[in-house]
Amino acid sequence: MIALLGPEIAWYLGVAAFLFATGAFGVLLRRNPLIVLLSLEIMLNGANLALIGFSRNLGDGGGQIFALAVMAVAASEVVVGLGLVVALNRKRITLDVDRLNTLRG
Amino acid sequence: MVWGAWICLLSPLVAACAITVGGTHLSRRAAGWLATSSCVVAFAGAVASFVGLLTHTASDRQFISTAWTWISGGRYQSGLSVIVDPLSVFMMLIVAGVGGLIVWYSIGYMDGDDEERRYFAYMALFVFSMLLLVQSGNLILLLAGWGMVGLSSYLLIGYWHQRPTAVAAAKKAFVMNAIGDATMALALFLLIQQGNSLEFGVLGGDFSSTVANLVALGLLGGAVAKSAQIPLHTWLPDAMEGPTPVSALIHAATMVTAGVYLIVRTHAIFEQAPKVADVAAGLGAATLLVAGLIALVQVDIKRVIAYSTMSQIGYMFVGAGIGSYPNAMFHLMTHAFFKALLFMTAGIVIHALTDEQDIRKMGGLRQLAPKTYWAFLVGSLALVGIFPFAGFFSKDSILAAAMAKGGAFGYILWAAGLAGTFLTGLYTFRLLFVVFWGEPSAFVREHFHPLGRDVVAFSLAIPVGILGVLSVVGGWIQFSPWWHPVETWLQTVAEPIVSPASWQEWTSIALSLLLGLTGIGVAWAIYGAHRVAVPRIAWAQRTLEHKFYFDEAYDALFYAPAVFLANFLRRGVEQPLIADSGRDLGDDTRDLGGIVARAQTGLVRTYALAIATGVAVLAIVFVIVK
Amino acid sequence: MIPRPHVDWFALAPVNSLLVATGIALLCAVLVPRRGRKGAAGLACALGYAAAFGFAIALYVKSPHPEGVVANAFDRDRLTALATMIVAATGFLTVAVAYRERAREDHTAEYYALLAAAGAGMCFFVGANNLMTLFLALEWFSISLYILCAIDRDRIGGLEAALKYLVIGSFGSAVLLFGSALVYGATGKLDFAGIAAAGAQHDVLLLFGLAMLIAGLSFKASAAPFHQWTPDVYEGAPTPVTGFMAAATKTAALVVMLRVLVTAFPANAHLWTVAVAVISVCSLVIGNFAALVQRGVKRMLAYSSVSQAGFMLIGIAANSSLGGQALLYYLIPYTAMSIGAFAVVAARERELGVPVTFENMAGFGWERPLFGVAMWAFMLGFAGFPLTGGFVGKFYVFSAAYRHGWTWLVIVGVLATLVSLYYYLGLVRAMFMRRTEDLQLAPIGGSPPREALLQTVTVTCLVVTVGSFFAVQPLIDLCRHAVDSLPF
Amino acid sequence: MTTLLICLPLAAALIVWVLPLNPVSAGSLSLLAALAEVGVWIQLVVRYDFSKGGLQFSEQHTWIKDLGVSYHVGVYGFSVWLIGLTVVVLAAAIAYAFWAGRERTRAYMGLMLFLTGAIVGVFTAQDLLLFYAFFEAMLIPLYILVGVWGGPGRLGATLKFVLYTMAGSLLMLAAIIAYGLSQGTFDLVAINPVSSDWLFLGFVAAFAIKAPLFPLHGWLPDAYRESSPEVAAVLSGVVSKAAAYGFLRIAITKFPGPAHDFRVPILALATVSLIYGSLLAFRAPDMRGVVAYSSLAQMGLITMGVFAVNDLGLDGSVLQMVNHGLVSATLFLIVGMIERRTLTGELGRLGGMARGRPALATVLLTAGVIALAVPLSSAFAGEFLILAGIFQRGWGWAVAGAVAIVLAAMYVLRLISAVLHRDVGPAVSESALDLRPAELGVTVPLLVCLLALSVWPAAITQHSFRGDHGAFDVAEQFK
Amino acid sequence: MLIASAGNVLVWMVWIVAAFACLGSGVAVVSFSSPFYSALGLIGNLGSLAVLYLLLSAEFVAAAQVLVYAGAVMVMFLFVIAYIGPRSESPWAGGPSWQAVGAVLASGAVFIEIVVVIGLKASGQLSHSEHVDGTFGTPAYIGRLFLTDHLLAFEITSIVLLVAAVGGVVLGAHSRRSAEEVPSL
Repeated sequence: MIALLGPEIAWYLGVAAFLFATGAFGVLLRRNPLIVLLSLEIMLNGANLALIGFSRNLGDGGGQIFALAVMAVAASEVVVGLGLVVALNRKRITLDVDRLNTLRG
Repeated sequence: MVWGAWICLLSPLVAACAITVGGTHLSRRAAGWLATSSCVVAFAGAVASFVGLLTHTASDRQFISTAWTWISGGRYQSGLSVIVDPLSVFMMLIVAGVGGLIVWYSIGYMDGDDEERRYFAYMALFVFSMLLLVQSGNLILLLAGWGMVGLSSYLLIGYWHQRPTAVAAAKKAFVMNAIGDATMALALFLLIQQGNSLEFGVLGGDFSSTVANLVALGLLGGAVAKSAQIPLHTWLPDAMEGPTPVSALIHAATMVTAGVYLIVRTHAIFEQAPKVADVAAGLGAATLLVAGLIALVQVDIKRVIAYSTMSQIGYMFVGAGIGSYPNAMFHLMTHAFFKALLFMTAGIVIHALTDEQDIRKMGGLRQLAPKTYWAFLVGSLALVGIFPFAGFFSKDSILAAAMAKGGAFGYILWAAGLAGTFLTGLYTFRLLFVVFWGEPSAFVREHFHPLGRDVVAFSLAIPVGILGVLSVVGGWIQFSPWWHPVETWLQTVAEPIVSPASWQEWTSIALSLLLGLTGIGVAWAIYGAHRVAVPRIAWAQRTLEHKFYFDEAYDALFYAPAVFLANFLRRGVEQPLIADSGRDLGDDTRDLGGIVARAQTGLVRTYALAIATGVAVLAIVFVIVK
Repeated sequence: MIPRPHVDWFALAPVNSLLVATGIALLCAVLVPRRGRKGAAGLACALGYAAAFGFAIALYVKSPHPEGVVANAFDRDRLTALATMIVAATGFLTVAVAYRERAREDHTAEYYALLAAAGAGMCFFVGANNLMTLFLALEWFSISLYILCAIDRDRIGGLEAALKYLVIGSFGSAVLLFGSALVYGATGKLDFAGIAAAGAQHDVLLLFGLAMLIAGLSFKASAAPFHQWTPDVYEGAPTPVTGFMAAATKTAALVVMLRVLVTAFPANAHLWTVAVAVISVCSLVIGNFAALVQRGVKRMLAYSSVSQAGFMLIGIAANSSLGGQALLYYLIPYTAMSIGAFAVVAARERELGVPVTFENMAGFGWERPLFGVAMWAFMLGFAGFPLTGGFVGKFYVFSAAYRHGWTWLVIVGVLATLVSLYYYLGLVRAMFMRRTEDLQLAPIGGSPPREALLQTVTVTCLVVTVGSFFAVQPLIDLCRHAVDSLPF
Repeated sequence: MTTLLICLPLAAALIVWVLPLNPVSAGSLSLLAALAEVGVWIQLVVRYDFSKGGLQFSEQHTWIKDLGVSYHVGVYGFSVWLIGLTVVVLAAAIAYAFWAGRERTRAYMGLMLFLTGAIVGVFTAQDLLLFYAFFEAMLIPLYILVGVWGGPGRLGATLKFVLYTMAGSLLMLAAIIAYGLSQGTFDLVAINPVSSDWLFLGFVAAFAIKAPLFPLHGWLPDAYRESSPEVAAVLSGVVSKAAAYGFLRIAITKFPGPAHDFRVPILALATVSLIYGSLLAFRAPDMRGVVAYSSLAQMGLITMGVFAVNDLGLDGSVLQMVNHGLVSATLFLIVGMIERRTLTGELGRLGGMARGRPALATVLLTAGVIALAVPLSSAFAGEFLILAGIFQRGWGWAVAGAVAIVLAAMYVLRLISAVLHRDVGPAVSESALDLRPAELGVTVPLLVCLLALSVWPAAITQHSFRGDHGAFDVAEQFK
Repeated sequence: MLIASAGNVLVWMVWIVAAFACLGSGVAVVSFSSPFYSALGLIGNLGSLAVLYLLLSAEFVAAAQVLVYAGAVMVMFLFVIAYIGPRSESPWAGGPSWQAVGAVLASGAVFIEIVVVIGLKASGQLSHSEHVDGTFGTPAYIGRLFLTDHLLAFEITSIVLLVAAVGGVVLGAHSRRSAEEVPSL
C-alpha cells in the first residue's frame, strides 16, 4: 500500500481551482476565438486535476476514468471549435468574438 | 264586471299594437277610428264595471282580479291584477270617456298630419297606460302605469320631433316624471322591507311614524311630479309643445290629475302621516297661487290654460291633503270636463289660425267663430266656478273642507284657495277677452279660415259640444250642502276625514263666487273694456315672466352640475386615469422589455460572464446557507 | 478474465436504434449517389427515431420497477422511457420539418446523421445514472447540435450561432464538470443513488458542486441567467434545428435536472428547491420582458422558450411527485407546440426567403389557414389558454407550487403569463389582423408548393396540443408512473 | 342535453371551418345551427323541472382524477335563463352578420358559433377548472372577432381587452388552484364554502374586470367602439353576464364570509360604476359610447343586486342580466344598422332619422324605453327588484340607484332624440333607407322577447331559485 | 523513515516546480497576445499537469495526457493557427472595460470561493488520503475499469469522438461550390 507523498490533496485542488478560474477568466476576457478555445481547455484541465486529485484522495479509480473521458471530450470540442474557426476564416470574417454580434437584442 | 274592467284596460292596448303592426296597411283615418273605437269599447267596459258594482251592496264593492303573478322576489310577489272598486271605476269612466272624446276630436285636429298613425298609436297607448294606472290592483302596477303614462306623455309631447323645443320639452317632462317615479319606487322599497307586499292593503298596516312619513313622502314625490305641483311643476308649461288634443287629454283631463288619484288611493298612509298630508295640501295651495300669478302674464293661449291646470290641481291637492277625498275626486272629474273643453276650443282656435298660439296676435274671434266663443265661455265660467257651471260645485266644497279642517293651517289654505279664485277669474277672462273680444286683428283677418262641414269639422265639433254640455251639467250630480252621491259612492274606498258644516259651505260658496266675479270684472275692466291700463310693475312682471325663476334655479342647481360633473369625469377621470393609465402601463412594460433585451449584447463574453456570476452567487449562497 | 457486466440491450435499444440510424446515414453520405442521398439518409433517421419511439414504449410497458443497467450507469425506468418517447417523437417530426428545407445539398446525409446522433445523445442523457455518463451524454448531443447549427456553412448567422453556442456551451460544460468533480470529491461516488447515500449533505464541497451542477443543467434548459445563448443560437440555427433544440434539448435537460436533484440531492432539497425557484422566477421575468420587444419570430420564440423553461422549473422546484408529473405533462404539449411553431416559421421562411419577423407574417393566417390556425393554437398554448395542453400544464405546475406552499410562485407565474400574452397574441395579431398588402415583400418563386410534410407535422402538433387538453388523465397517469421511478 | 347545448355550436363551427362552403351556404348553415341551438334550449326549458329546481341535466365525466377535476356540467334554474339569453342573442348576432355579409364568412361564422359554445359552457360548468376553461375560451374567438373585423382602432382595442381580461382571469386561476387544492376537489357543487379573503378577491378581480366595474373598465369603451356591431352586442349583452354569473355562482355562494365583509366596498364600486357609467353615457359623443357606458352602469346595478344577497336582489339581478343582455344587444345591432346607413356614429352628425323611417324609429324607441327601464318593462321589473333588495342592505344604495334611474332616462332620451329627432343631421342622407325586412327579422325577435318578459317577468324571477337552497342559505347567513 | 521523508521532500519539490509551471503556463495561455504563444503555453501546462498526475498515481492518465493532448490536440491547434495565420490581440489595451472588470471579479470570486471551500475541508477528509496499492492508476487497472464499471462511458466516449469527427468533416471540408452564392436559408 502506498501513502500519498508530498503535499496533501488540498494543494492540488488549489492548483485545480486556479486553473479553472484562469481558464474562465480567459473566456471572459479574450476576443480571439482560438485563445478562447485554449482557455476552455485550461478550464477542463483544472477540472481534470480536481478529478484525479479526488480519485487519489478516495483511492477510487472512477475519477481517473472520468478524466480520460473528459480528455476525449475536450479533443472533440477542439475539433469542432477549430472547424468553426476555419469555416469563419474562410468567410473572411475577422477572428474576434466581439465582431460576432449580429445576433443580439 | 271584472271582465268589463279587463276589456276596458286592454282594448286601447290592442288598438295601439294593431296600429303599430298594421303600419301603412292601415289608412290614416282608419287608425283614428280604430283608436277612437277602442276608447269607446273601453268606456263600455267601464260602464259595465260600474253597473256591475251597482248590483253589489256598498260594503261589498271591491274586486281584485289577478291574471298571473307579474313579479316576484323570494316571498314578495305581486300579481298582474286589476282592482274594480268605486274609485277605480270612477276614474275609468272619466279616463275612457273623456279620453274617447279627445281621441275622436283628434281625428279632426290631426287630419293631414304626416304621421297620423303614430299619433293614434301613441294616444291609444296613453289611454291604456292611464287605465292601467287607475285600474292597477297593487302599488307596483300603479307605478308601472305611472311610468307608462310618463312614457306616452313623452312620446306625445315630442310628437313633432323635428321641433327642437318639442323634443326638449318631452325630455324634460320625462325626466321630471322619472324623479317622481324614483321617489315613489323608494317608498315602495320601504314598504317591501316593512310589509313584504305591495297590495293596497299593506298601506293600512301598523307602521312607525318615521316609516309612514317616509312612505308618504315618497308617494307624494311621485304625485307632485306627475301633477306638476311645486317644486316639480316646470315641465307642464313646456309640455304644451305637443299637439293640442294631447294637452287636453294628458295635461289637463287625465294624467296630471293622477297625483290626486294616488293620494286618494293611498290615503291610508297619508292618514298615518298627517304632516306629509299637510305638506301635500300646502304644496297644492302654493301651486294654485303661483300658477295663477304666472298665468297672468303668459301670452301663449295653451300655456295660460296649462297654468290654470296647475292651479286647479292645486285645489285638488288641497282637498286630498286635508282629507276631503270625494271633493278632490269630484273636482278632478269636473275639471276633466271643462279643462278638456277649454283646450279643445283653444285647439279649434289654433287650428283656425293655422297653428298660431300667441294671443297677442289674436282678437275679435267672437265675430268670426261664435260657436267656439260660446264653448270657450262655458269652459271659462266653469273654470272660474260660476254658478251653475261645473266648477262651481266642486271647487267650493274643497274650500269649505279647508275651512272645516280648521286651525291656522286650514284657514291659510282656505284663504289661498279664495285668492286663487280671484286669480282664476282674472287670467281666464283675460284670455277670453284678448282672444275673442275686440276687433279682429290683422293677423286674424289674414289667417282665419272657418271650419268646413266635413268629417274633420264634425269630429272637432261634436266632442266639444258634448264636453260643453258636461261642463254645464256635470257639476250638478253633487251639491254638497244638499246632495252628495259622489261622496257616497266613494265612501267605502276613501272616507273623508273632514266634513264641513253647513255654514262653512255657504260662506265658501258666497266668497268664492264673489271673488271669481271680481276677477272677471277686473279682467273686463282691463282687457275687455280697456277701462284700466294694464298695471306694470317691472320686477313683478319679470319674475312672473320667468315663472319665478324655477327653470333657471333647477338649471343651476341640478342640470348644470350634472353636465359639469359628467364632463369632468370624461376629461378628468376617464381619459387620463382609465384610458391612458392602461396604455402607460403597457408602454412602461415594453420599455422594461427593451432594457432587458439590451442586456443581450450579442457578445459571447458577456454571456459567459452572466454564467460565471450566476455560479458564483449560487455557490456562495449555498455554502453560507447550507 | 475480466468479469464483463451484463448489458441490457433492451434498455439501450432506443439509443442503439438511433446510433444505427446515424451509421446508416453516414454510410449514405459515402455510398448513395447524390440524388438519392437525402431521401435515404432522411428515411434512415426517421426510421431510427420511429424505432426509438417504439422501443421506448415497449420499455415503458416493461419497466415498472426502475433498475440500473450496464454496471448501474444507465437507468432503465419509466422516466427514461417517457422522456425518450418525447425526444424520439420530436426528432421524428424534426426530420419531416427539415426534409424540404431549401439548403445546399452538400451535407444532407451528415445532417440527418447528426440529427440522429443528437437524439441518441439525448435519449442517453435522460437515462444517465451517474455523473460521468451524464457529462458525456451531454457533450455527445451538444457537439452534435453545435455542428447542426453550422451545417449550412454559407450562412454567417449559422456560424456565428454555432461558435457562440460552442464557446458558451463548453463553458457551461466545464462548470458542470467541475461541479461533478466536487461532488465526486465530497462523496466518493459518481452514481446518483450513491451520492444520496453518502450522507454528505452538509459537506461544503458537495454544496459547491451542487450549485455548479444546477448552473450547468439550467444552462442546457436555457433558464435565466444562464440563457443568453438561447436567442442568438435559435435565431442563427436552421429553423428545424431550432425547433429540435427548443423541444428536445429542453426536455432532456429538464428531465435530467429533475432526476439528478431528486435522486442525488434529496437531503439538500431545502437549498435547491429555492435555487430552482429563483432561477425559474428569473427566467419568467427575463424571458417574458425580453420577448416583448422582439421583432423576429424565431427570437421571440427563443425568449418564450426561456420563459417556458421558467414555468417548467416550477414543477422541479416543487420537489414532489405532483411537481414531477407537472413537468412531464407540461413537456408533452410544450414540445408539440415548439416543433409546430417552428414548422410554421419554416413554412413562412421558405415562402419569403428572408428571416421571419412579425411584420412579414402579415396576412399569413389568411393565406395559409392551416398554418395560421395551428400557429394561433400554439401561441394560445404557450400562453396557457384553455383548449390547449399548455393550460393544463400551467395548471399543474401552479398546483405543484401551491401544494409546496409557494403561493408567491404561483402569483409570479400568473403575472408572467399576463405579460407573455402581449407577444404571443401579438403574433396572432400579425398573422390575422394585418393585411397582406402591408407586406412589402414579394414571395420568392411565386406561390410556394403545398408542403405535405410540413402540413402533416403541423397538424400532428396541433392534435397533440389540443388533444392533451382533453386527454389529461391518461397522460397524467403516464407521467405519474414515470415519476414513480424517482424517490419522492 | 347540457353537453348537446355546448357541443352543437362547437361541432357546427368545426363543420363551417372545414367544409369549403361558399359564403351564403356557410352563413345559412351557421344560422341554422344557431337556431337549432335555440330549439335545444327550448327543449331544455320545457324539460327542466322548475318546481324541483336545483341542478338538473347534470353530466359528469372524469377529466383530471388526481386533482378532483371533472367535466361536470349541469343547469340550475337561473342558468336556464342565461343560456337562453346566450343562444338568442348569438342567433341574432349570427343572423345579422349573415345579412350584413362579413368578409371571410366561414371563419367569422365559425368563430361566432365557437363563442356560443364557450359561453354556454360558462353558464353550465359545475367545476371550477372547467368554468375557467370556458371563461377563457370565450376570449379566443373574441380576440379574433374584434381584431380582424373591427374598426380602425381594433388592434389597440383587442390588446387592451385581452390584457385587462386576462389580468383578472389569471388571478382567478391562482385563486381557483388554491381553493380547489385546499378543498381537495374542484367540483363547484361539492366544494365547501371557505372564508379566505384572498381567494375571494382573486375571483372578484376577474369578474370585476369582465363585468366591468369602475375603475377596471378601461377596455370597455374601445372594445365596444371598435368591434363590429354584432360582436359588441355579444360582448355587452352576453359576455359581461359571465362575470355577473360568476359573482352569483361563485363569489357569494362559495365565499359567504368574505362576501359579507367586502360587501360595502364592492357595493361602493358597483354604485360608482352605476353613477359614473350613467354620467359618461350622458356625455358620450357617439352612439356606441352611450350604449357602452350604459352597459357599465347596468353591470354596476346587476352587481349591486347580486351583492345584496337576498331573494329580491338575486331574483332581480338574474332578471336584469337577461334584460340587459337582450336590450343592449338590440341597441348595438340597431347602432350597427344606423352606422351602415350613415357611416358614422357621432351623435352630432345624426338626427331626424325618424321621419320617413317608421320601422327604425319604432325599433329604436322600443329598445330605448326598455333600456331606460320605463315602468312595466322587464328592465323596470329587474331594476325594481334589485333596488328593493339593496334597499334592505341600506337605503343609501337604493337612493343612488334611484338617481341612476333618472340619469338613465337622461342618456337614453338624449340618444333617441339625437338620432331620431330634430333636424336631419349632415350624415343622414335622404337615400338612407328604413330598416329592411331582414334587419327587422333580427331585432324584432329580440324585442318580442323583451316585451314578453315585460308581460311576465315572473317567468324568470319565479323560476330561478326555487328549490335551489344555495343562494338562500347564503342569504340566511346575512341576516 | 529517512527515505520516506526524503521521498516526501523530493515529491514536494517536484510538486512545487510542476505546480508553478502549471500556474504560470495557465496564466500565459490567457494573457499572451498571440495565439501561437498561447498554444505553446498550453503545451507547457499540459506537461506540468502530467507531472502532477504522476504524483497522484495516475500513470495512465498522465501518459494519455501527453500523448493525446500535447501530442494530437496541440498539433491540430498549431496547424490551424498556422493555417489562418497568427493574429495578435492585445487583451489589456484601451484600459479596463466593464467586461474586463467583470471578468476579474467573476473569475476571482469563483477562485476564492473554491479555495475557501477547500480550506474549510482541508482539515477533514482532504487531510488524509487513502492508501492505494501499486496497481492503482496503471494501464491494466484503468483498462479493467473501462471494461467493467465504466463500460458505457468508454463506449460513449468513442461516439463523442465519432460525432466530432463528422463535425470536422462537415465544417472543415472545402465546399464544392463555395463560389456560388446559394440562398442562405
